Parts: sequence; C-alpha cells; structure tokens
Amino acid sequence: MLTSNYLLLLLLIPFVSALLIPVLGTRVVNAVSMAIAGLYFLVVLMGWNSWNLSFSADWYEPLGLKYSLYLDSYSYLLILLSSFLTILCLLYSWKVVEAKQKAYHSLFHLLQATVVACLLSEDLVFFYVFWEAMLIPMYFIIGVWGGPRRLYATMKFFLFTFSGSILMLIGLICLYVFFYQQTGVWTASFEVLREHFQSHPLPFYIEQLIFMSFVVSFAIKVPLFPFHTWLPDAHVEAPTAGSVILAGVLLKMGTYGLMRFAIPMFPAAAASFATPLSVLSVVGIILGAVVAWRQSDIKKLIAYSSVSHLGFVTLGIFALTETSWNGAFLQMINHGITTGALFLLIGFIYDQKHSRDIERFGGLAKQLPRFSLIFIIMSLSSVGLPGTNGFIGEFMILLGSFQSEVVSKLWVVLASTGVILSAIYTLHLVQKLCFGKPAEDNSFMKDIGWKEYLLYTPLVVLVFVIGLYPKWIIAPIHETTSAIFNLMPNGMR
Amino acid sequence: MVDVSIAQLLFVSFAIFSIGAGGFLIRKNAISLLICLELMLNAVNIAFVSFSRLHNNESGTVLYFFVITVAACETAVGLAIVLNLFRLKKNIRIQEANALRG
Amino acid sequence: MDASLKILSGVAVILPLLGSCIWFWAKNKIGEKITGLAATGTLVISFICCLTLFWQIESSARVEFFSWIWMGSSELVNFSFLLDPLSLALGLIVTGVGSLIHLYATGYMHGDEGFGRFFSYLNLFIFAMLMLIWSDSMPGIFMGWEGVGLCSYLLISFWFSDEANATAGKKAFIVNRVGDFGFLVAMFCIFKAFGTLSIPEVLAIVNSGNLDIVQVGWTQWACLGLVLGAAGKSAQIPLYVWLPDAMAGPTPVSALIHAATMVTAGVYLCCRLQPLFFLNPGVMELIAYIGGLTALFAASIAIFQNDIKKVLAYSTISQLGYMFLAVGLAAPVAAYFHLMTHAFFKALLFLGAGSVIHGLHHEQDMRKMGGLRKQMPITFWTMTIGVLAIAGTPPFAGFFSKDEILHIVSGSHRGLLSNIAFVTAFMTAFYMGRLWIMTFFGKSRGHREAHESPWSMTAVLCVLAALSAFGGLLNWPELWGGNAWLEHYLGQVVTQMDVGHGADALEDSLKLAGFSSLMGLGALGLAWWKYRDYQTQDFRSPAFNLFKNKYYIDEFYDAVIVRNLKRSGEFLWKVVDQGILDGTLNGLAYQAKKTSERFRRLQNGLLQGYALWIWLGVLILMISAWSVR
Amino acid sequence: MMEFAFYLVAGLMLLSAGLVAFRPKPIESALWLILHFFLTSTLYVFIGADFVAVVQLLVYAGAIVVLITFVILLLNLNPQEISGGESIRWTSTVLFLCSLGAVLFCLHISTPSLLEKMPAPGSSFGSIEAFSRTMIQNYSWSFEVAGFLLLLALIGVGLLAYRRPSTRDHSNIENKSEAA
Repeated sequence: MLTSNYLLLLLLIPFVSALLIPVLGTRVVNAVSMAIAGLYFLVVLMGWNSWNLSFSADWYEPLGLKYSLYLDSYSYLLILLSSFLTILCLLYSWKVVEAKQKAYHSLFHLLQATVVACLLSEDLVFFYVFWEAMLIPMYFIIGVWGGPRRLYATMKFFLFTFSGSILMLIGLICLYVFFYQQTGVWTASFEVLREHFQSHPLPFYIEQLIFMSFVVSFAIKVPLFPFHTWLPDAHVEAPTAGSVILAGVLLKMGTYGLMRFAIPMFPAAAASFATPLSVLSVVGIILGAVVAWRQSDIKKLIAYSSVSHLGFVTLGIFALTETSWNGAFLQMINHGITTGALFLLIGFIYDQKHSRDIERFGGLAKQLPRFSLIFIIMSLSSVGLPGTNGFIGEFMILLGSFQSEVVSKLWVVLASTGVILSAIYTLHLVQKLCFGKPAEDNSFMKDIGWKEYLLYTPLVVLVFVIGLYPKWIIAPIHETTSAIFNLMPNGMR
Repeated sequence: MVDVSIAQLLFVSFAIFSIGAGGFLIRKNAISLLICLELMLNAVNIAFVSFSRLHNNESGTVLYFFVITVAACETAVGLAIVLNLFRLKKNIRIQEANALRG
Repeated sequence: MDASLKILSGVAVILPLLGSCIWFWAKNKIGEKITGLAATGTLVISFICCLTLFWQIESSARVEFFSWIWMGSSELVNFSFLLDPLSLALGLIVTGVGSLIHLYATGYMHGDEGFGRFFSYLNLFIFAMLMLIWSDSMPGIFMGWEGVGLCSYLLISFWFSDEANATAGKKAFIVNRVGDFGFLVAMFCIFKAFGTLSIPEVLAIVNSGNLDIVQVGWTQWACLGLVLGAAGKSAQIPLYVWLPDAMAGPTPVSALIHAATMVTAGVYLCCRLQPLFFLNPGVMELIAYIGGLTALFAASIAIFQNDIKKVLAYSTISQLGYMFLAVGLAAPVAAYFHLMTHAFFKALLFLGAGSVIHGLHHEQDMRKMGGLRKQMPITFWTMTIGVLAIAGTPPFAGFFSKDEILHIVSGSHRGLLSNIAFVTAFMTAFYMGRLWIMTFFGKSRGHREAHESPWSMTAVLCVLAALSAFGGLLNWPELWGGNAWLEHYLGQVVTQMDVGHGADALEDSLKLAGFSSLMGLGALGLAWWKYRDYQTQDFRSPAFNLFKNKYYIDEFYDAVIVRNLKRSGEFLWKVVDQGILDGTLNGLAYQAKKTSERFRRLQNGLLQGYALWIWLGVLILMISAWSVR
Repeated sequence: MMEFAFYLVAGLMLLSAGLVAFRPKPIESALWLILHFFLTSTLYVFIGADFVAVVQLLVYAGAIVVLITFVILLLNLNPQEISGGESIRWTSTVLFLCSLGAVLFCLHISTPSLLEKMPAPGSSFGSIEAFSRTMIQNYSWSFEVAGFLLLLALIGVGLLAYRRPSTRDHSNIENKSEAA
C-alpha cells in the first residue's frame, strides 16, 4: 500500500527532471529525458487503485495556505494520461526536433510537473498557482518551436487563458475572504470551504457570481463556445508534440476544474446555470463540427473537431447526472488518446511534406497503407463508432444528459446531431487524405516504421480496449463521481 | 535661542521649498535643476529639525543626517549623469534629454 | 447446453472477425486461393454453427458473454446474444448467403490487387451483421448497425483511387448516420421510459401492459427515431439516396450488403421491437405509407435506368418498401418471408449481373449489352429464374412472399396502399423484364466478346437459383394446404395480423394470386414487346427526364441540405468565429493599443513635465488627506 | 532683538533662495547657494540645534556646493549650451504653487496649536552626545544602510563618469574600417 509520500514523489519527479535536463550533455538529453518519462509513467502506474491518498504541509501559515495534495481517481487518470502522452510526445520528437533540445525536453517535463501539481492540489491557492504556471511552458513550446504565426497564437492563447484565470482569482479571493469573515480562520482548502459553504450558504446571487467566475476561467481552457477561438490558432502554430499535449492534457484541465471544483462547490448555482451552459456546449458541438468541415488546414480541422468533442464533455458535465459525468470523464480521456493520435499522425506526414493543406494530399491509402489504416481507425474513434472508445464516452454522455433533470431533452437531441456532423467532417478528411488520386507527387513519402509503430500501437490498443471493455476504466471514474454526487444536496441526484 | 513658533519655521521651510520647486520647474539647464533640488531638500531639513526641536526628540536630526546623505549621493550621481549628458549632446539642456519619451 | 450455445454462437461471431484481421494483415502474402477459400471456410463454419444453433434452440435462448458498457451503479449493456427464431433465421441467411457470395467473390475478385483487403472487409461485415441481429440490447444492435455501415463504407469505396467511389462510400456512411442519429435518440427515449436498454426486458415490460401514459409517450418518440434509423439502413424515403450510389462497390458487395443482408436490418429491427410499435398505431401507419411510397417511387425510377446495377439497386429499394409496408400493416412474418426470398433472388440477380459485368470486362451499361443468352448460358438461365421470381411468377419464391404481402395489403382495407402495391408489382415485373431482355436478348450492341464466368461464380448462381425457385416452400400458406412453417416458427416471437380462414378466404386468396401472377406475366410480355429489338433509342420527353434523373432528389438534397450546411459552415467560420468573436477580441486589443498610444503622449520625456505631475499628485494627496480628517 | 535677528535671517534666506533659483548662470546660483546654507546654519543655531548647524556648513556648503561648482567649471559651458530652447510653462508652475500655498494655508489655519511658541528644549538637545545616542541606539541599521548607499553612489558615479573608449569611438573605428 502506498503512503502519502507517493504523492510527493509524483509531484517532485517531473520538477527535478525539468531542472536536471538543462545540465546534461547534449547527446544524452533525448535518452535521459525519455528514460525519466518512462520511469515516471511506471511510477504513476504503480499507484493504480491506491487513490484517496492525501498529503499536507504548511506553506504560509498566517494565511492558512498549505501544500495540500489529494489524489482521487479523476486526478489519477489524468496524471496517467498526461505521463503517457508525454512519453509519446518525447518519442515523437526524437530526431524531429533538432533545435534547442535541452530546453524542449526540460519544458515538457516542466509542463508535466505543473499539470501534475495542478491535478494533485486540494488547496485552491496552490491550484491557482499551478494553473497559471501551466501556461508558461506551453507558451514557450508554442512560441519557440511553433509555426510562422506563433507570436499571434501564443499571445492569444496567453491572454485568453490569463484573463480567465484572473476571474477565477477574484472568485477564489471572495471565497477565501468570506470564509474568514464567517469563521475568523484563513484557509483555502477546498474541502473545508465546500463543507462550510454547504452548511452556511452564501446569498444565492453571490454563489452564482463566484460560480460563474470559476466557470468562465475553466470554460476558456476547455474551450467552450464562445471562448474557443484561441484553440485553432494555438493548435495550428504549435509543434506536433505541443498540440498533442495541448489537446490531450491542457484542455482537460478546464473540464477537470469544472468537475472537481466549480460544480461541487456550488451545485445549486450550477443547476441554475445548467441550461445556458449546456446550450453553449451544444452550439460548440455543432459549430465546431460544421466549421471543421470547411477547413483546408488539417490541424485546424482537428482543432475545431476538438471544440466539438469537448462540447460533448461539457454538455455531460452540466447535465449533472452521474452517468453523464462518467461519460464526460471517459470522453476526456478518449479525446486525449484519439486526438493526440490524430495530431501525431498529421505531424508524421507534415514532417515529410511540410504542408498541412488538405488539397495537397490524396491517395495515401495506396502509398502509405499502414499510416492510412491507423489514421482511419483513429478517425473512426473520433466519429464515435461503436467498438471504439469514442462511442462509449459519447453514448454515456448523451444517455446521461437525456435523463437529466436540469437540461432540456431538445438540447440533447440537437447535440446528437453532432454524430452526423462528425461523420461528415471526419470522412471528408479521410477521403481527401487517403482516398482518391494523389493531388501531387507524394512518392517521396515514407510509410510508418518501427518508431511510429511504437507510438501508435498503444494508442490503437487503447482505442479498442476502452471501446470493447470499458469497465476497467469506468469503475474508478465512477468512484469519484459517486463520491462527488453523494456530497451534493439531495435534489441534485 | 529664539522664541519662535513652529508655524514660523514651517513657513520659512515651505517658502524655500516652493522657491526651489519653482526653480526646478522653470530652469532649463540640468545643473540648475540639481541646485534647486538641493534647495528643496534643505527646506525639508529645516522642517525636520524644527519638529525635532518642537518634540524635543533627536530623531528629527537623525533624519536630517540621512537626508543629507541621500542628498550627497544624489548630487554626485546627478552630476555624473549631467556629465554624460554633456558628452552625448554637447549641451545640458534638460528638454533635450528626452530619449525615454513614449 | 448453455455452454455449447455460448461456444457455438461465440465461434460463429468471432471467426469472421479473426479472419478479417488475418486477411487484412496478410494482404496478398498468402495467395489468392488460400485467402479466398479460407475466408469462405470461416463463413461455412459460421453457417454450420448457426445451423446447429437452429436445431438446438427450441424457442429462444440468451447467451451472455461479458459486460460492455458499465454505468457505474449498474450494468447497462452486456455483450450477450438473444437467439430466437427472428435472429436465428436471419443469421442463417446472413452466413449462408454470405458464404455463397464469398465463394463467388473468389472468382469475381480474381486478380484484384486488394484481394485480401476485400475478404477482410467482407468477413468484418459478417461479424458486424451477426452482432446486429444477435445482440439482445439496443447498444449491441447499434454496434452491429454502425459496424455494417462502416463495412458498407469501406466496401463501396473499395476502389478508392476513383474519387467517385470514395464519395459514394462517404455518402452512404453519412446518410446512414442520419438514421443512426434516430436510432440513438430512440435508445435515449427507451431508456428514459423503461430504465433499461436490454430488449427482452423492454419487451417484457411492454408485454406486461403496465405502462403509464408518460412511458407510452416516450415510446412514441422512440418509435419515430427507430423509423428514421430503419429508413436510413433500409434505404427508405427520405434516406434512400445512398443505395443507388452504393453500387460503386464491387458486385459481390452489392449482392451481400446492399441487397441480401444489411439493408434488411431496418426490417429486422422493426420486427424485433414489434410490441413497441404496436403501442403506437400512428407510427405503424407511417411505416406502411413510407414503405408503399418508397416501393412505388423506386420502381418508377428503376424503369428508366440503364446501368444494370442501378436498376437492381432501385429494385432493392422498392422491394424493401414492400417489406416496410408489411411491417407497417402488422404483418412481420410476411415481411420476414419476403426478406428471405428477396435475399435469395436479389442476391442471385446481383451476382448474375456481376457475372455479366465480369464477362464484359466491367461494362455496366445495358445499352451496350444484348444477346448474351448464348455466350453466358448458365448466367442466363439462373438470371431467368431470378427474374421470374421477383416478377412474382408461380411457383417461384417471390410469388409466395409477394403474394402474401399483397394479400395482407388488400385485406387491410387501405385503398391507396393496395393500389400502390399492385401498380408496383406490375412495374417490378416490367423493369425486370426490361433488364432481362436488354441484357440477354436481341443483338449484341457494341461489347467485345463475352465469356462465361468461372465455376466458383456459376456454381453459386446455381445454388441461389435453386433457392429462389424453391424458397417459397418455407411458408406454403395453410390456406393452400401447406404447413406455413415460417409463420409458425416466427409466430413464437412476433404477432401476425390475421388474414382470415375458411373457404371465402381461400377463394379470395386464389383470385388474388391468379390476378397478380397474370399481371406479372403481362408486364413481362409488355417488356418483351417493347424491348425485343431494342437498339439504342430512348424515351424523349420532359417526364422521361424527370424519371431518368431520379426526380432530381439528389440535386434537391444537395441544394437544400448540403449546400446550406456548407454555407452555414462558412458563415460560422468566417462571420461568427473570425468576424464576431475574433473581431471583438482583436478590436478590444486594438482599442487597448489605441488608448495606450494616447496615454503614451503623457510620457513626453520632459523631466519637468513629470515633476508637474508629481506636484499634482501631491496636491491631490494633501487635499484628500485633509478632507478625510 | 533676537526676534528681529530671526526675521532678518529668514528674510535673507528667502532672498538668497530666490537668487539661487532664478539667476541665469549656474555658477551664480551655486555661489548664492553657499550664502543660503550659511543662513540656514544660523537658523539652526537660533533653534538650538548646534551640531546640525555645523554639519550643515561642513557637508552642504563645504562638500556639495563645491562639487557642483567644480562640475560647472569642468564643463565650462557657453550660454547657449546652458539654456535656450522653448520656454517653460510659467503659468502652470505658478498655478500649482498657488494651489499648494492655498492648501497649506487652509491646513495652517485649521491647526491653531501650531502658532504657540515652542517649549524650551531639554538641556542636552542639539548636543553631539544626544544625537549620537539616538543614531547608534535606534537607527544603527539605517545608519549602515546609509553608509552602504554612499558606497553604491560612489561606485555608480565611477561607472557613470568613466569615459568608455568603446561606445562612440568603436563605431568610428568600424566605420573607418568599412570605408577602408
């Protein structure tokens, strides 16, 4: 059985490696960094089934701030996903990223570290600090290794997320001060605050305001319509590995925040906003899908599809049923796997052709059959074909939302049309890329080799393992979901 | 020792300060500005010492001491800057030292 | 007993899946012969398993494997099979006709570079189809439902180098997805109403009769969703448009997927959930009218098509319309009977057409055929049986099944529907006669020397011809002294509308049968008269253009739905996203920049200016300090 | 008599301050500044702050003004280098000063206690001993900081006044080498 020191280990390994890598020799950077990432993955894997660990130490006592860490299955699974994707990203970058390797690897570990710290933190201030800190490595990853318009993209990305965070900070300070006023104790511990405000509710409009301040911040990260416009730009300009982490991990922090902090803190306010927020989600689903269809830049297409997919996730969250939450969380993981894989695949052909224009490909199924097979599998997972992971998530979200008391059935039905639209844009992409005749001479392009097999095989396996036997992953998700729902007032369940 | 009220001393201090400030605003060469600064600091010193006397507390005089320390530093650094300004522009007109304008 | 069922059904389903993986992986490494025979072999084993199950299971059995979707608090969906007459009968057809078509394909696909891939997809299709018909839960059916859609997509765009094929596949998948959307919503409604998605449980609740009004309300929506789903999969109005385009795939695919098995899934679904539909007579009526209209509509288009496969495709749509008609009139057995005979004769016709196409080196235009009677005798004779069967000539299979449907329609006292049904029957015979005559009779019109197909193809044609000829025996009506085996067999799980007994009914039914077979023969005769010495002349009139262009439905959909969707995509992207959202933000950024430009002027670099500002600050501070005091 | 002396000194202080501030040439200002500091020192003697009076003379008049004068002589400016250019905002200056005066006046009349004569100071007020005790006992840390500040100023001035051969000459050399 693991002790709470395990949490420290989880937290410190990536930080230490981020500091260690810059002092290494240039030649060994790749190998060492990957070895650490692999080791870290194993360490994370070791913690399977031992969640609900906690750790606490004083940080700044006069203000009651603590390094308090808490590991539940939500944060565990996301840490697992993030460490897994980090390995894939580093593996992908082997021999692809040549410039400033040390900084590159160090930043990826730093990103990992901040993400893990954010996921583990139970103290809201601690959470906030790392929530902001996550921006920094991503900012540099896009800004240094990104595409031609990277400055605009990074600026947009940074300003969007940052302005959201400021709102969250305001909400957080309000909570913190209200608690002090009512009890005379300074604390930012989520559990303490939640319990207190559950038994001594604030005036409802204040609850709503604070809730919205959190939601806006998280929604920008997700991103929920209408805050989504930073995502396509950031994805297009980010290097491949950056896109993978951005889609696979960073976006999930927003939905994680909603599920872990915003809604449990103010369930009543959440219920009161369920309709507008789910409408926004549905708009996001449809807009993302329809706009994705019209894109000629493959990465932009996938970025918009992310908007659509995450619309499903937020719909599931705001529907406030256990089933839709389980589905939403599963869909977060699925999206990490599927979209991550798609970005890696696009990166693979981009590195050879240096173009992402959909019109310049075609006929790859003949030329790169193995690539096309994996690409089609991932596309189908993204479409949500039963038997792949995408279906389970979408199905549970929609089924759960349809049973919801707070969200109208009409919106769920509208959201279900996303099923049609996703088929449209995905098959459009598949056709343009894999079928038909080559638009240009692509004979110089190579099919995937052993390194790529190493990359994609685990992802493909996961797609089917989750798609055909999802119980092993839904069971832990459900533990936390039911714990959260058990703490909500009775009317909510 | 003179039997005066604090108001009289403060008036002197204030008047000198105002003259210094006026000079600071109106003069055009950098050295005169520094001199006017000295004038203003001196006016403040008078106020410090007066209050020290009023409250029969040496802290005011200690502050006076610190002020002249700062004044000495400031004059030295200021004059060095003026020297550089002169080297750069061949004059010490303060309006022309505007490289940091927005 | 239970274990053996588990093994048998498991093997029947898993073998094709395994095979699919192997053929895909092996590609052409292991040679065409081995691939083809092994793929056929797996299907034959599946068929044998089905047959064994068929003998073993008295009425129905449930086989559970493992849990699939787990909702947290409870099991939602298991991978488990419901083996009852409905699913076993269809399972037999799928694996039986499937193995025949596999065998046929070894000849048809000979020399194609995607040989291994083709069999991989075909096997995958069989797997998905068995999942569809055997699963005992809605999501399980949905998995098969989408799985067959995927295979259909992959197989239609099998020769993907041609952009048109890829587009046709995409169209099929997307139109099917529209139907799947209906299916999804139906699942949600059923779950809302009954709290379960397991079909036996749902049917048990429905059959117990303890339903409140709210639940019935939900079932209505569920049924509407299911109708949409079934219409998508079974190519009914308004979602039939994908099936004609689906003919872009290799002919064995058209035979297996787009004629015999997959497209009947909608009919199967409606039969499977029949009690649910019984709760909603309005929806039943809707199904009947959709079926009738589709039958008429598709038949009228079929008459004017020149592509041999397109004719068959519209014919399929039309025949599926018949099945829907029967389902809508609460006659699932009739629908099922027609489904089975249709599987035989339509597979036969498609494969015959495939044989012709194969013999003519991929020529599909009937105007360039003709006179093939002598060159391809086996194909000719087997096709003849198929044509007679579909035209409803006694004693071939189609006669019995179609006659049963006509009987039911005329017994239902719906004048419009029965008129439609008879007119359609006439048209069916006419266009099939046209196809038959244009292909095999007259003089050769511009094709090169044709050759008869290899044994693997002709043998399959013979077997199917035999089935088409004698398939009617399955359900020889009791009125005519038969034992109506199928009706009794299926009667264990579905309820058939009663069409009456006794002497009057016998007289009626004999009259009807005589009339309909005379009508079929008449139509064939008309076709003979019209096309006997067909050269290249064609109809020329505006009405003809309307038919020939399939009522411009594709164009209509394109203009109304696709184009508008595209336009809204552009609108949302360019106007909403880039214009309003990004515009607002970029505008904000620009304003911030402008404002700071303005404030920048304050930073004029004049030392004394700054000093003045300090003075102002001091002044304000002093005043405020004083006023606060 | 002593009152009169006070007023005389104060008046002269204002006069000299005016001359410091408004004489056109810096060197004149500097010289008037010396007078001003002497008068200030006298004022300190009047209020009993003897030590401060001495320091005033030594540090201000002795060191700082000399430094200023020295720099003025060093630069050896001609009139157009000293001033010229556009005129300075007289009006706003006067306005500000007036408003400041008004505020101060209001403050003044609202605190009548300021007008009372100051009480006699303690016997040791103004002595070096009292000053040193306060300084060393209460302000030793600040004292150190002040010393450090002086050190920093020293270094800073050294850096600033050091004529780097590189900056301008370097570019000249580059230009020359390019020309060559």
